[in-house]
Amino acid sequence: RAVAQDKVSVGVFPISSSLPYFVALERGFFKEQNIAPEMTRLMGGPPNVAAMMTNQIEVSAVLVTLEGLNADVKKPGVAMYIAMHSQTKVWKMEQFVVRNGFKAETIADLKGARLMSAPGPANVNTAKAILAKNGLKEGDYTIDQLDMGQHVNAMTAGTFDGGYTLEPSASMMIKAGVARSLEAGLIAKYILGDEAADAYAAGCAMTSEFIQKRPEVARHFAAAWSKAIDFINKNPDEARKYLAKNTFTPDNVVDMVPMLGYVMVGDMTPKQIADLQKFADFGNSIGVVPEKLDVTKVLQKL
Amino acid sequence: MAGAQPAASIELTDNAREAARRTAPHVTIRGLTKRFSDATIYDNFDFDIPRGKLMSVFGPNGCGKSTLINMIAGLFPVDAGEILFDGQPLSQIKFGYVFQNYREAMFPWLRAFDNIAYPLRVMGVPKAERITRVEKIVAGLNVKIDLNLYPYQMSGGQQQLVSIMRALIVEPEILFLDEPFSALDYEMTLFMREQLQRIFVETSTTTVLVSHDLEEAVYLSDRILLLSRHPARAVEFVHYDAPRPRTPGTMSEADFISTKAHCLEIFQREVRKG
Amino acid sequence: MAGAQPAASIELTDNAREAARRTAPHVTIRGLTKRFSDATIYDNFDFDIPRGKLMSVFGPNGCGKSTLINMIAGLFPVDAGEILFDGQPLSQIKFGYVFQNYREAMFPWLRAFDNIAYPLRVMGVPKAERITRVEKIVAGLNVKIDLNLYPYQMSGGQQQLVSIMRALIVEPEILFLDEPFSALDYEMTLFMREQLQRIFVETSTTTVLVSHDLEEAVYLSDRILLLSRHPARAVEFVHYDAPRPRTPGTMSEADFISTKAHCLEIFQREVRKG
Amino acid sequence: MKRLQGLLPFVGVAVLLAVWSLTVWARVVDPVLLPSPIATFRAMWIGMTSGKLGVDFLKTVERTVYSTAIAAVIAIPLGILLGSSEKVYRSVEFLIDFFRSTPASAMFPLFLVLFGVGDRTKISVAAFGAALVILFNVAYGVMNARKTRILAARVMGASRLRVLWDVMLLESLPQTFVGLRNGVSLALVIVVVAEMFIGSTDGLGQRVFEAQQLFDMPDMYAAIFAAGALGYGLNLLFLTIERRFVHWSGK
Amino acid sequence: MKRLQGLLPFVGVAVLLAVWSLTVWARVVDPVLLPSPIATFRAMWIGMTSGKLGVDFLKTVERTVYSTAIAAVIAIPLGILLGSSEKVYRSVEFLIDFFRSTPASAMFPLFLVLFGVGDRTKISVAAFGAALVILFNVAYGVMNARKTRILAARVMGASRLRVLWDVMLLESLPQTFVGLRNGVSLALVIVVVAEMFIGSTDGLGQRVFEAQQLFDMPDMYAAIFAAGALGYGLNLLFLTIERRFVHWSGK
Ligand SMILES: Nc1ncnc2c1ncn2[C@@H]1O[C@H](COP(=O)(O)OP(=O)(O)OP(=O)(O)O)[C@@H](O)[C@H]1O
Ligand SMILES: Nc1ncnc2c1ncn2[C@@H]1O[C@H](COP(=O)(O)OP(=O)(O)OP(=O)(O)O)[C@@H](O)[C@H]1O
Ligand SMILES: [Mg+2]
Ligand SMILES: [Mg+2]
Repeated sequence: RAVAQDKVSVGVFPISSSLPYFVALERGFFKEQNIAPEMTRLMGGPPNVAAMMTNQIEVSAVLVTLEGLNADVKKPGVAMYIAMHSQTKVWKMEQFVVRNGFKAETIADLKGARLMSAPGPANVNTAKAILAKNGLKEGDYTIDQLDMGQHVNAMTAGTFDGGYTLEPSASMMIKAGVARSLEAGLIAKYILGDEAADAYAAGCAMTSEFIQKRPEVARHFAAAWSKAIDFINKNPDEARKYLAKNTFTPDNVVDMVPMLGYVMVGDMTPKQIADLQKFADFGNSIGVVPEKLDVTKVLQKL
Repeated sequence: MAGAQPAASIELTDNAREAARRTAPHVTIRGLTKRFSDATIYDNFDFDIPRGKLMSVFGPNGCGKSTLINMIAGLFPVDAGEILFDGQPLSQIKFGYVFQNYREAMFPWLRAFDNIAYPLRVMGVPKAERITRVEKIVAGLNVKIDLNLYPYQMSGGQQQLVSIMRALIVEPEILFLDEPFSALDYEMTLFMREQLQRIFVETSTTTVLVSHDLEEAVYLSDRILLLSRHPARAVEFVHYDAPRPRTPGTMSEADFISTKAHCLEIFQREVRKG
Repeated sequence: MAGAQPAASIELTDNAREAARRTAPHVTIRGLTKRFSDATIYDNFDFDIPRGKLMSVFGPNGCGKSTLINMIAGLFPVDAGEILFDGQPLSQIKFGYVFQNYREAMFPWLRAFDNIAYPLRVMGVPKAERITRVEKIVAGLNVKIDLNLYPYQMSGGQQQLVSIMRALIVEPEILFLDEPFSALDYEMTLFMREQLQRIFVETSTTTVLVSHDLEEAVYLSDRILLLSRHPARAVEFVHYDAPRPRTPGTMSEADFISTKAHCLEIFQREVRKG
Repeated sequence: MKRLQGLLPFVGVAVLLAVWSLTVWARVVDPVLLPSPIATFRAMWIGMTSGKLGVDFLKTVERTVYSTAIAAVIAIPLGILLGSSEKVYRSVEFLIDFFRSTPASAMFPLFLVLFGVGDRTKISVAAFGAALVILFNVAYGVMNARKTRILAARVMGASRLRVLWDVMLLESLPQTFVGLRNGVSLALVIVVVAEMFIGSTDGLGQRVFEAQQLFDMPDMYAAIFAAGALGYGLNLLFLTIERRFVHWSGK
Repeated sequence: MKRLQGLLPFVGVAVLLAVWSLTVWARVVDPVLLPSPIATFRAMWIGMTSGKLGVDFLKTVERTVYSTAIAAVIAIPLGILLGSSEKVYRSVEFLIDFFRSTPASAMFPLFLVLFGVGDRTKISVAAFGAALVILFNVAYGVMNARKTRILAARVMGASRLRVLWDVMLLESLPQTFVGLRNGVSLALVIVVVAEMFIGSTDGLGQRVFEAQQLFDMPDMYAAIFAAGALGYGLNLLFLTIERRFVHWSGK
C-alpha cells in the first residue's frame, strides 16, 4: 500500500552534532515513520533561525542552545527543542588547545599567550569566563575570534599560541601534530561548576507552528530521532561512519572525533534540566540571551 | 446665407495666411542673449531668417556663427530671448545639419551608408526605401566612396561628404551648413556648390550657410549676413539677387564683383575694429 | 705629413658632406606600400622631400595625403618600404604638425595657453621661458583669443589657430601642415599665409603643406606634388620658383597664373580619370 | 606572430604558477597550508574527472550565468535611462553607492527571508550585486558620452527614446562592457560566497567551505582555482563579444 | 533651483526609507528579522553617541582609507603602464580576471598566513581586491583612450613615459574615477567581511557579525546602514574630486 510520505523540511548544518539526522536517514528510521525529510544545508545559527522564523524549515537538526533561546525571546516558540546534545569531559566538544612547543600544562599557564576563540559573542565570552575562573584577567592574554574554518590553518601557521576551539577542529590539529588539548568539558566544569554536569550547548529544534499544525508528523519525526539517538548511544563506532560522508569531518579523524551525549527531551532528568537552566542563565549573564528564560518553556516532549 | 459667410471668410483667411506664411520670415529671433563664462556672444540680438532663401553667414572666427545656428536648432539653450518658427515657439521641425565638427557628429558604429540613412530610420522609412534613397543621393552626387567603411576609416573630406549627404537626404525644412566644404578637394568643392544650388532651386528650402569663402558665400546666396566680432551684431544684411541657376560665368559679372567687394570691405572694417 | 693628410681629408669630407647634406633630400621614401583592409593607398611609392623647401601636396579627397605625412612622422606603420631622414632610418626629429583633425589633437585638460606651450614642456624648457615664448608667438601672430579657455570652449577657427601656434612654437626641423587654414576666416587665412611665408623665409624649415586651395598651394610653395587617386602616384612634381617674399601682387604674375593653370589641368585630368 | 599572440594569456598563467611554485619551494608558507601547484592540479583533475568538483563547477556556472543575465537585463536599460539625466542619477546615486558598499553577505539574511533557502536566494543576491555594478558603469558611460553625437541625433529629429537607444547605448558600450566584466566577476564571487555561507549542497563555494572545514588544502585550492579560471573564462567571453562589436573605441 | 539640486541625493534616502517602512508596515518580512527604520535609527543613534558603534565606524573608515590608498598608489601607475600596451595587458589579464573572480574570503587563509591576524591582513586583502578593480578600470581607460591625442603628443617628441603621464593618465581619468569608486566600495566590503570572519575586536563588520549572532536586528541593520552610508560618503568624496578635475569628459 503506497502511502504518500509526510514531507518535513529540515535545516541541516553539517557538523558532527547533526549525526542523529544522518543516522536516522541512512538507517531508514525516517522511512519507518513514513517521513520524507527535505534537507536544506544552512550554515550556522542565523540562517537556521531566519529560516525557522519564516517557516521555510520546520526542523533545525542542530541549533546552538544560546542562539535558539535568544530566538525564542525575540519570537516565542520559534525554536522548540525536542532533543539536546550534551558536551562534557567525555563527550568532548569545546576545549582549550595549545600549539606544540608552547609551554603550558593547564589553562592557567596561558598567561601572556596569543589566543584565538571560536567565533561569536557566546564563544568568546565563554572562553573569557573560563580563563577568568583560572585566574587570568583580561590583559593577561589577547584573544581574537576566528572563523572555525581557519582554526587548523592558524594553528598550523603558528599565528596563535593556543585557543578555545571546537571539534572536529581540535581532533584535526591534534592529528596533524600541530597542537595538543589542554582540557575539555570546560563549560560543565567552569561555567556550570560541576565536572559531572551536562552542558547542553546544542540540540534539535522544531517550530511550534509545525508542532501545532502537524502534531502527528512531528511525533513521528521525534520517534525517528529518538531511535537514531538510541542507535548512536548503543553503537557509537558504527554510528561514527555516518560522520564521514555527511558532515565536515575528515576521514582520518572520523575514528577519533568524540561523540556527544544525545538525549531526547522527554528522557532528561530534573538535574539535567537544571543544568540546562543554569547554562541559559549564564547566557543571560553574558548578554547573549537578552532575558532570563524558563528553559522548560522551550523544551518539547514528543 | 448666414452659414456660408464664415466658410468663405475662413477660406479667405486661409489664403491670406498662406500668402503671409510665404513672405513672413521662417525664423524670428528676438532679444537673443547668450553668454559663455565671461564672454557675451549675443546681447539682445534680433534677426529674421527669410523663408525659402539661401542665406550665408559671414564673420570672423569666434564671432558666434556656430553658436547661433546651434541655438536656432535648439541644441544650445539661450540665456534670454526667443526663437520662433513661423511664429511658433518650437515645433518638431526637420532640420538638415552639417556640423562644423562633422567628424565627431558621425556615428562611428555605423558604416557610412547607415550614417547617411540614419535620419530616414529616425523618420521610420522602411529599409528598402532607405536603401534606394541613399543610392539615389549617392548617384546624384556622383560620389565615389566605399560606403561600407566606418567613419574612422575615411579621410577628412570623405567624412565631410558623408555628413553632407546625411543632411540632405531628409529633404529638410531648414538646412544648416556650418562650413560644409572646408575639407573637400578643389573639384569636389565646386561640384558640391553646384549640387547645393541645384537642390535649392528645386526645393527652395530655407538654407543657412556658414562659410569663410566669400566668393562661395556670394555665389550661392540670396542674402549675406555680415556679423561683427562678439557680442555679435548684424552689421549688414546684403542682398544679392542674380538669377539662378548661376554659373561660373556669374562670378565675372559686375554685380557679383561689386557685391563681393562690398562685403569684403565691411568685413575687413569690422574685423580690424576689434 | 702622413698625419696631416687624413685630417685634411676628413675636413674636406666634412665640408663635402655638409654640402651634400644641404642639397640631398631631407626625407627619402622608397618602395612605400600601405594598405587598409582592401584598399591599397600606396604601392611601391618612391619620393624625395627636398630639404629647406616649402612643398605642397595637392590631390583629391582620400588619395592618401594625410596617411602619407602620418607615415613620415612615424605615426602610422608602413606595410613595406622605408622612410629615411638624411639617409638615416629614424631619428629623434622635432616635428611640427598641424593635424587635419586639429580638434581631436588638442588636449582638453589644458588651457589654450598650455596647449601651445606643451611642446616646450616636452623639450624641458623652463616655465618662465615657456611663458615668454608663447607670449611672443601670440603677439607675433597678432592673435586675439582668450588663451585661458579650454579647447572645447573655443570656436573651430580658434582651435585651429591654437593648433598652428603649437606646431610653430618649437622651431621644428620639419613642419607638416594638414589643411591648416581650413577653419580660419577670410582675413585670418590671408594673414596666416603671410606668417607662414615669413617664418619659412626666416628659418628655411622643410615644410609639407596639404591644401585644397590651389591658389594658396602655389602661392606658398617651391614645389607642388600632384597626387593621383589611390593607389597614389606622384603625377607631377611642379616647381614654382618665384622669388620671396611673394605678395598678393605675385598672384597676378604670368608665371603664377600659368603654374596654377597647369596644376589644375593635371589635377582635373587625374581626378576625372578614376 | 599571430600564433604567438594567441599564447599571450598563458603568460599570466605561467607567472602565477611560477610564483606559486617558488613560494612553496622556498617554504615561505607551510606546505600543509599552501600545497604545490602539482598537488592542487592533481586534486583538480581527480575532482573534475571522477569526483564531485565537475558537478559543483557546472552548478556554479549555472548560477553565475543566471544572475549575470538577470543583472544585465535589468541594469543596462536602467543605467542608460538614469545616466541620460544627470539629475535623476544624482538622486538615486545614494542607493547605488549605498548598496554597492554593503557586503552581499550582510544582505543574505534579508534575501533569505524574501527568496527562501533555495537557489533563488543565491541567484538573486548575486544578481543584485552585479546589477548595481553594471548600472553604475553604464550610467557613467552614458554621462561621459560625447555630446556632439547626441546633438547630431537630436537635430535629425530623433526622439529622446531613440537617442537613448541609438546613441547613448552605443556610446556607453565600451563602459558597459567594463561593467559587464566587473559584474560577472562579482556575480561569481557572490554566488561562491553564498554557497559558502548560506549553505548549499553543491557549487564551488560549498566545495571550498567543505575543504576548508576538512582542512583539505589541495581540494580547497583546486576549487578556488576552478572559480578563478571560471571567472577568467567568463571575462574572456565578454572580451570576445566586445571585440566583435565595439570596433570604434578610441576613434 | 541650485538649492533644490543640493537636495537631490536625499531623494534616494527617502526612497529607501519609504520602501523599507512599507515593507515593515505591510509585514512582508517578520519584524523580528527586519526592524523598522525608526528602531534601526534609534539603535544607530545610541550606538553612535554612547555605544561602541562610533568607535567601530572610525576603525572601519581607517582600514578602508588605508587599503584604498595603497590600492590606488599601486594600481593607477601599473594600470597605465599595462594599458599602454595591449599585448602586455593581455598577457597579465588572466591574473587580473582570475583574482577579481575569486572571493576575498577564499583568500583569507593565505593572507592570514602571510600577514597574521592583525589589521595588516584586513588592510592587505582589501587593498588587493581594490587594486585589481582599479587596475582593470585604469587599463581599460588607457586602452580606450583617443588615439589622436596620443599621436599628437608623440609627434611633438614626447617620450613613451611622457605620453603615459601627460596623455594616457589624463585620458583615462574618467575611467580611473570609475575604478576608484568601484575600488573604494569593494575595499569597504572586504574590510567589513574580514572584520566579520577574521578575528577582530572592532569595526563595523565585527558589529554586524555580533549583532547577527545575537539576533539583535536593529543593531545589525544600524551597522549595515552605517557601512552603506560610509560607502556613499567615500564615493561622494571621489565624485567631488572628479568633478573638480575632470571637466572635459564628453567634450
Ligand atoms: N563652452 C564654452 N565656454 C566658453 N566660451 C565658449 C564656449 N563655447 C563657445 N565659446 C565662445 O563663443 C564664441 C563663439 O563661438 P562659435 O563657435 O559660435 O564661433 P564661430 O563664429 O562659429 O567661429 P568659427 O568661425 O571659428 O567656427 C567663441 O569666442 C568661443 O570662445
Ligand atoms: N583605418 C582605415 N581603414 C580603412 N581605410 C582607411 C583607413 N584610414 C584611411 N583609409 C583610407 O585611406 C585613404 C586615404 O586617406 P587619407 O586620410 O590619407 O586621405 P587624404 O588624402 O588625407 O584625404 P582628405 O583630403 O579627404 O583629407 C582613404 O581613401 C581612406 O578611405
Ligand atoms: Mg564655427
Ligand atoms: Mg586628409
